[in-house]
Amino acid sequence: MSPVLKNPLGAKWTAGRHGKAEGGPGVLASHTAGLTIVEVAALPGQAQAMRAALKAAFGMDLGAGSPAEGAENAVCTGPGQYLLTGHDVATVKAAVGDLALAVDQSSGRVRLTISGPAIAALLAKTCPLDLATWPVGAAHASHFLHIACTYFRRGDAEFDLYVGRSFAQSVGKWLLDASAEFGLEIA
Amino acid sequence: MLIFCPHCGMRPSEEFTPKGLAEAPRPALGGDDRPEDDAWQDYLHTRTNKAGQTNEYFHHSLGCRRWIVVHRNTLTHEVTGSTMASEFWQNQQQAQDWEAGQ
Amino acid sequence: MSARLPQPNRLDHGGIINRDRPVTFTFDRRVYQGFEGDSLASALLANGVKLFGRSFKYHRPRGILGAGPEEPNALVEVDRGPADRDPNHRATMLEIYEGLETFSQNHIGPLNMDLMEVNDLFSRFLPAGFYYKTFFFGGLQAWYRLYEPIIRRAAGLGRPPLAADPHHYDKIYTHADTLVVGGGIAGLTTALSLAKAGQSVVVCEERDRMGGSALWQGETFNGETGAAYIAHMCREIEAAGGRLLPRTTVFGVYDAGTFGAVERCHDHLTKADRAPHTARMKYHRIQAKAVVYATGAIERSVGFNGNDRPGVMLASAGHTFLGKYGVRVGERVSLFTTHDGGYGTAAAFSAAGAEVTVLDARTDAADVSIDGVRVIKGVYAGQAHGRMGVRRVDYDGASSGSLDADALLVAGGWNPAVHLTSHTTDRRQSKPVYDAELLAFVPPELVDQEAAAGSVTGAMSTADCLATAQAAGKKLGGKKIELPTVDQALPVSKPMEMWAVPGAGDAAFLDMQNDATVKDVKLAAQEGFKSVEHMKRYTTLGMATDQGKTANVTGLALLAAATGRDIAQVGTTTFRPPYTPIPIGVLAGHHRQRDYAPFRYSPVHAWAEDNGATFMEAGLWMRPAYYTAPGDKDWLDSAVRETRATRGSLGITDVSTLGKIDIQGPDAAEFLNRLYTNGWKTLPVGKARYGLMLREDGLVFDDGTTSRLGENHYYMTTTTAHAAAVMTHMEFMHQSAWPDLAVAFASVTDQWGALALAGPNARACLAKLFPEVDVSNDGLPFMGVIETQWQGYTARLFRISFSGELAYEVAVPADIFDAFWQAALQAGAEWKITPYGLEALNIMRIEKGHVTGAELDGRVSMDDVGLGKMVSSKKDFVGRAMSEREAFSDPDRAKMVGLVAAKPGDKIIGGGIVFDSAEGPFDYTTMLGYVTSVAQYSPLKDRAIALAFIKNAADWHGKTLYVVSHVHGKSIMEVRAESPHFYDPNNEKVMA
Amino acid sequence: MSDRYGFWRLLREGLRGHTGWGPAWRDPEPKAEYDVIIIGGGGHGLATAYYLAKVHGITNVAVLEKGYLGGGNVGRNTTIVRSNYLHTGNELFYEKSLQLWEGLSGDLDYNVMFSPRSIINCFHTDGQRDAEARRGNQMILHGADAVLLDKEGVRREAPLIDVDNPRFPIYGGLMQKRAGTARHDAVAWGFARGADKRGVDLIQNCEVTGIDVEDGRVTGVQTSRGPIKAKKIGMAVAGNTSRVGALAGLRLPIESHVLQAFVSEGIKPMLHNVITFGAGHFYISQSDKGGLVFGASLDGYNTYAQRGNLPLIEHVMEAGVSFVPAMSKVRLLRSWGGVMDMSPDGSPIIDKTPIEGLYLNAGWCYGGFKATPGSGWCFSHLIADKPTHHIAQMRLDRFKTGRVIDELGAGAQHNLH
Ligand SMILES: Cc1cc2nc3c(=O)[nH]c(=O)nc-3n(C[C@H](O)[C@H](O)[C@H](O)COP(=O)(O)OP(=O)(O)OC[C@H]3O[C@@H](n4cnc5c(N)ncnc54)[C@H](O)[C@@H]3O)c2cc1C
Ligand SMILES: NC(=O)c1ccc[n+]([C@@H]2O[C@H](COP(=O)([O-])OP(=O)(O)OC[C@H]3O[C@@H](n4cnc5c(N)ncnc54)[C@H](O)[C@@H]3O)[C@@H](O)[C@H]2O)c1
Ligand SMILES: Cc1cc2nc3c(=O)[nH]c(=O)nc-3n(C[C@H](O)[C@H](O)[C@H](O)COP(=O)(O)O)c2cc1C
Ligand SMILES: [Zn+2]
Repeated sequence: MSPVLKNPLGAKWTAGRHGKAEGGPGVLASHTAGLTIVEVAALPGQAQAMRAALKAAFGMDLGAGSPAEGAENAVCTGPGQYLLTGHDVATVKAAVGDLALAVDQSSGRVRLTISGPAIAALLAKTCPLDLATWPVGAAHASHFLHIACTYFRRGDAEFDLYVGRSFAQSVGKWLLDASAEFGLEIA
Repeated sequence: MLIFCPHCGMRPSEEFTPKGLAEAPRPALGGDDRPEDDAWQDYLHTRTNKAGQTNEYFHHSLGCRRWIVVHRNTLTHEVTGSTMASEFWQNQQQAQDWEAGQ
Repeated sequence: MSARLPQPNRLDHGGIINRDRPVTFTFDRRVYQGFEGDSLASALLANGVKLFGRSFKYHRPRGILGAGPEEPNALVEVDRGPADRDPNHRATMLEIYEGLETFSQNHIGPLNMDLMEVNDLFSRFLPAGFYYKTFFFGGLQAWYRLYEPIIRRAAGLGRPPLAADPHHYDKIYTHADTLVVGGGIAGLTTALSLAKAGQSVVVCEERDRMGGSALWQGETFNGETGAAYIAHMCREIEAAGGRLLPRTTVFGVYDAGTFGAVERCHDHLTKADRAPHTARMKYHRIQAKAVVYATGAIERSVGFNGNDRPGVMLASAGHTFLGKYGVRVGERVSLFTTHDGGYGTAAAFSAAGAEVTVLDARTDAADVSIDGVRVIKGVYAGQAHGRMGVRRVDYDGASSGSLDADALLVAGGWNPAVHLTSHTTDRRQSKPVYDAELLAFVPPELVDQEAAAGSVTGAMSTADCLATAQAAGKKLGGKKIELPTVDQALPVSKPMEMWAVPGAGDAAFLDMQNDATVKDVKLAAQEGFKSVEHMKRYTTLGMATDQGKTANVTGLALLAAATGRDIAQVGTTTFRPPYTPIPIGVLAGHHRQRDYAPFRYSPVHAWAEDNGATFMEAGLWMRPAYYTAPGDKDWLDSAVRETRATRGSLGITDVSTLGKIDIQGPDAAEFLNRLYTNGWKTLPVGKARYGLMLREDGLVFDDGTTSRLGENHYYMTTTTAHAAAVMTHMEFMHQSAWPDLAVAFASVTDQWGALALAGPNARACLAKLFPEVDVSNDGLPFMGVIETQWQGYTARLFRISFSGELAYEVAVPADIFDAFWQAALQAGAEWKITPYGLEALNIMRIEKGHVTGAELDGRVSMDDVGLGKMVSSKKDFVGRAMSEREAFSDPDRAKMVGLVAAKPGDKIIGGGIVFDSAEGPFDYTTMLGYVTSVAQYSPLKDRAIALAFIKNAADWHGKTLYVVSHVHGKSIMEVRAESPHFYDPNNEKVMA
Repeated sequence: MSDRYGFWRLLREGLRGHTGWGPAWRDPEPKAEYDVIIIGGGGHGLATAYYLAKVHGITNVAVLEKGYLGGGNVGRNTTIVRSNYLHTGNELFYEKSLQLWEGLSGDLDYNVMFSPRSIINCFHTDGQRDAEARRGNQMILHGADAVLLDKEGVRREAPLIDVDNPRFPIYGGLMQKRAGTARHDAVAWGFARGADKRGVDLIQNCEVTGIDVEDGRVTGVQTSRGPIKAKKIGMAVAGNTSRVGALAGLRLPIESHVLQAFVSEGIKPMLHNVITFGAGHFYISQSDKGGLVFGASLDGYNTYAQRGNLPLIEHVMEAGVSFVPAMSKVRLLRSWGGVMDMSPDGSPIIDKTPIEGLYLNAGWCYGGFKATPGSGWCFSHLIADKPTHHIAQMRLDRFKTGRVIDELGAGAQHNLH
């Protein structure tokens, strides 16, 4: 028997329609439960070697390490620092060896995916960055209404948000508040 | 205000936490400097506190969490450069250039 | 639709209001009607209302001066109930809607019979700064109890709201290549030029629609009316990708291309018309690479007696009411002008059927003949009569006489709206510059990414304004665009220099709201307040809600004259944000009250909520303080019950909020050695150690345990309160001082849920949870660490104790922590496992003499808290140097001690002061120290105990002391001092 | 006719058109030499000159001000006056200052509108309550007054505060009843007029551009209006301390930071006390004119510009609306900044410098308005070679000895205080 994973987003985060009820939803949101997230951080001077190791082990091409060069499963949060999804910590540690720190953050970070026609209007309320200068595939560590948040742009109107688990309820509530005028559909 | 982070690029200042002027490096570990000597006092307390070009520590706390040293004009708030703190004291030339107000 | 009410001053044509849509509203409970598109001012003027309010100081009757944001007089309250009361609305900016209820402000009795008008009778005794010269007879108490309350009641304008604001507000991050401030013809022209060049452009216009002066001046553009031409431009700009934001005031200019703007979304709509879930206002934080200031110009009046009478208004205002709203503010109009511009307005009024007399101050003015307009040259308005509305105007100068008039329009010249161009003056090294030709301040030289366009530059004719707009576009990389041909152009000329007319004095007002007069400026100069900033502060000129938009320049010009200086020498006062007042709430946006800051929740928060926990805030976290069980009388009862259960059998508590940092790398031990005071190199894998961190200044920063999980792998815990600060400190030290250390670390606070099992049955319970792990005293000795699995997930077992009991902390991933917590409760049921909160923990840690934030308050040294022995002499570490300063070994330093109440039932007061006598004297020279933490009841001692810091602490062990708290009614409590380690001082329990 | 102010004089002048008011201060040309030069015509400089003349009879004094009198921080602060400090090093001094405030209008013959409308520092946890109780107790032991309010007490005193704040509920507050506000400009002008009347030369638009030092002692200054000699020079230049100190070759433990302040449109009385919100480091009071005057913490970066940026402004409004929800609809009228001389422990320095004859008055952080009379009093004593015990701990060398006076316990980081 495997234990029940606890929803970190709190009781208000329920599937279905929230806020404005008329018309199609402006924002769609979903939370990936049980996602495996590993944080890696290169030791000083080892960032390039670490990226090479990750490429060798998992085929991830992280380029020279700029935030724009990540991938959906390797989101850059800082120099030589990534959130990797889909691999467990032991596998990652084995891959990076002494080049980098690797810690499990599967419980520590919550990933929300948001999309929809009102996504730009929504992000304009919560994120200080300019979407016009933000290519698809780029990650930015910034804030969501003052809560530390790493964003990854999956598509034109689709973003992953990584936030600390203990903050997730506030993020959830504030996302509900901010998207009420557009209509929010939670999957 | 915008601050340039060498990793993240131009970012709004609310993502950063300022710490103060970066005028003197930390005295070496295990050195013989006494706490009342200039080395320690300059690191912790004493400041030239120039009006004009200064170097200042900022933490990109709501971003990549790097400490950076930002070259700023304290009369106009203009940011003219920034570097990772991890490189700043290593690169004495840059530190000196900035100190000289270039 | 309701019946149509008459609007006596409304023309049957002209303006851009919608005559098909009457709108009914009230002012001071009287019902009026205006049209869609009206401001409250235009609608009331249409109804013949002249009296709008009372001035601040003298309570003089006041009407409308301007037609826009510069309005100083007509401030009204919009009332939607006490919570939704909105004072100090400018009637000129308030758009009417069906059912709007408005009230005049700041009077006792009806507006037209304000009792406070007595102030006007005494005005001669209340000149600028009078309050500095009196009201201190009788000393402090007379001022505070007698004079000041009267002044405070009289001061202020509208009534304050009295409850939380029911509206919500949004903050929007808006980005653009170029921000254009001002949607007049100049701003729009530049915007079009830039948008056509492919730039992303945002145009912010403070008023209800784009167009500015073009909407009322009556000029035509390529044969189209102003309104039509503007509409046409707006479509083109939007087609080129530009954004137009009407009702949006750019209130401030900040560093690096950041601008603040407020968009008003609801105030012009009835409740039913407001889209659900939308914000009343939006605060746009605009980030733009370039900016165009196209803010126009604001007309000024002239100082003459009675220039504040209702019915005296700026010529541009009268013209706006006529041209934009189809309202004729008078039938017999006197128009006092200092330049040609006045004739345009005169012509418009005459065309609208008014009888107009122009009083032209210039003797040498060119002859202009306008049908039905009489011109008297070389004269000025000397006095306006009519308390509740102008009736007569005396003129003087080359000739003198008296005119019957129901409106007096004043064209005193224009002040370019340079406000925003000087918010960041230091970037340009210059304030606005005085142009002695134009008799106006114009923007200073702008930096590369800035341009100015239109009448803000000092350009006067529309053609010149368009040319400056074209040039601004060019400066910022715009495309050249076809400029329109302007017909029926208004006459323009430089004004004659006349700031105040001869004989202007007590009743010649400059700052109408604050009642600062021509005389006041002279008095300020006479009393030595010669700096323009002194004059402003002494007379309060320019300090009212309009910030002197119509008054400042005139004031400083008069100061220049009174002190024999040039206007340029006198200069302006400092322009400051906001450009016009904005609700405080809109800048707070979403972050208010409950949403002021995020909550951080432990993974078992919901469980605790369901099980009687009362929470206590700890930084952003909410932590259970105690759990109320049936029969508990109060919090102390609960805490004591929890303590007893733990000490007697088994307690469980949530420690998920502790900071946790994972540290990896070959230099990890060296890094810890530098961070902590004690040594780390010898710590074996599978062991934890308590560590103490200092700040660089040598005082205690934080404490916690760090475990060695692998050769190069450590797991650090910090206090809840300092978790973020410790992480930041480690990052700082690593990156700024020792970047070469081969170590990396990450916060894993949120990754792990953690609980502590404490009490004699803790081991048995742990064994049940982890049947396959050897948790015996040998298998998991004190300070031992085991990494294992629970239900397939990593679990870390730590044999550490904060409570002083045999105790373990177990960490598992937060996702399954709730399940693990439930399992622990089940496993512990046979020992009556009892959840305990911070209050019980507090009792236990005080009994044990463990310190927390109350002791580690940032002012204590290691020695002060008895941890001096934790210093390794073999190495250097953060804070070592500074802790060798002389004050650290001062024998007078207060050190930690335990206190025990003399009698059961006695309270010890946290924050109480420790003395060696119950009789006093109690003062700072006799105090020994102070109490930091109190357990109001210690089951161990059957009475209150406490931790305190006192001088010569060790000498007092076993002796009687007194805790005195003056702020608790001077309570004096006898206590006995002893070692702070009350409970199990030899650690037998934790090692058992 | 005496030139004293008062009701009857106002009446008389009113009747004759106010022609009889003379200048509040002269506009003298600088002399070649003075006994004492005070650099800085802010509150502290003017008060120092006033007490030098009044208490010590030293009247051959010039105050050199680079701009206009009172145009620095004394003219741009939130006017909170209190003596609610924890440490003896501060409390003795601030209590002395508060006592001077209580008689100041009469003493200066100028209504500085000191209004003891009380201050309440709200707290949010039991731990904070104990810390506030300790502070209150220590205040009383130093001769000040303090009252510990519970939640209901705060509600009674200030009904518009959201004591039930759902995020940071208020447990109570530490109240000092004798604390309050004063009219900032009047303080500067009152001291200026008082000093001028006693013979002090107040010289405006006179920037000190050099300090002459010979053999380790000062001999005079260079200014934008020429050189002026003096054997004693007192520096009271607040945010400009490092720059002026540098003229004498001093490097000082000061950083310059901006603090912003805000005033709302005038409204009828809504707040009586000065109140502070612990969770947001926010403070507010209502002026006699009806404006809400409020502020919070520093922007945090070093600057010499008297203006700040939006993130801090947003923070102030968030805290304000959370603390006093009704202020949401009140409109912000004006915002501005002042340059603070931040010391590493948040407490001031009034001391001699290593250069003989050069005296230092600095490190006021954002608390020096309340200090104005006390600072002038103590600094004048120091300059007159009669140092008082109130400033015994406000030493320049305390960062070397470790005898810091850290009210917040924040440690050696200038912008944290
Ligand atoms: C926004 C804000 C809010 C504050 N709130 C409070 C509060 O509520 N309570 C409180 O107690 N304190 C408060 N303070 C702090 C207080 O205002 C200052 O600590 C205090 O006014 C500083 O002393 P001062 O009056 O002498 O300084 P200032 O008034 O700044 O005087 C220094 C003078 O020196 C002059 N000067 C500088 N360099 C030279 C030179 N080279 N030559 C000649 N002259 C020179 C300057 O022009 C200036 O006039 C606040 C400060 C600010 C900015
Ligand atoms: N000096 C003169 O003689 C004079 C004076 C006034 C108007 N005019 C005429 O006005 C026209 C000039 O057009 P223009 O575009 O320069 O001025 P304008 O007055 O037509 O437009 C300026 C616009 O900027 C807006 N604005 C000002 N500050 C703002 C802010 N902070 N945020 C948002 N909006 C703001 C105003 O509401 C106004 O609508 C010409 O036709 C000219 O003849 C001339
Ligand atoms: C306590 C206090 C109250 C103030 N009230 C007002 C006010 O009612 N109206 C106003 O325009 N400015 C007011 N100000 C701000 C001043 O106009 C001015 O902005 C401030 O003193 C800083 O000066 P500066 O803006 O010239 O740099 C006030 C300032 C203080 C310190
Ligand atoms: Zn960064």
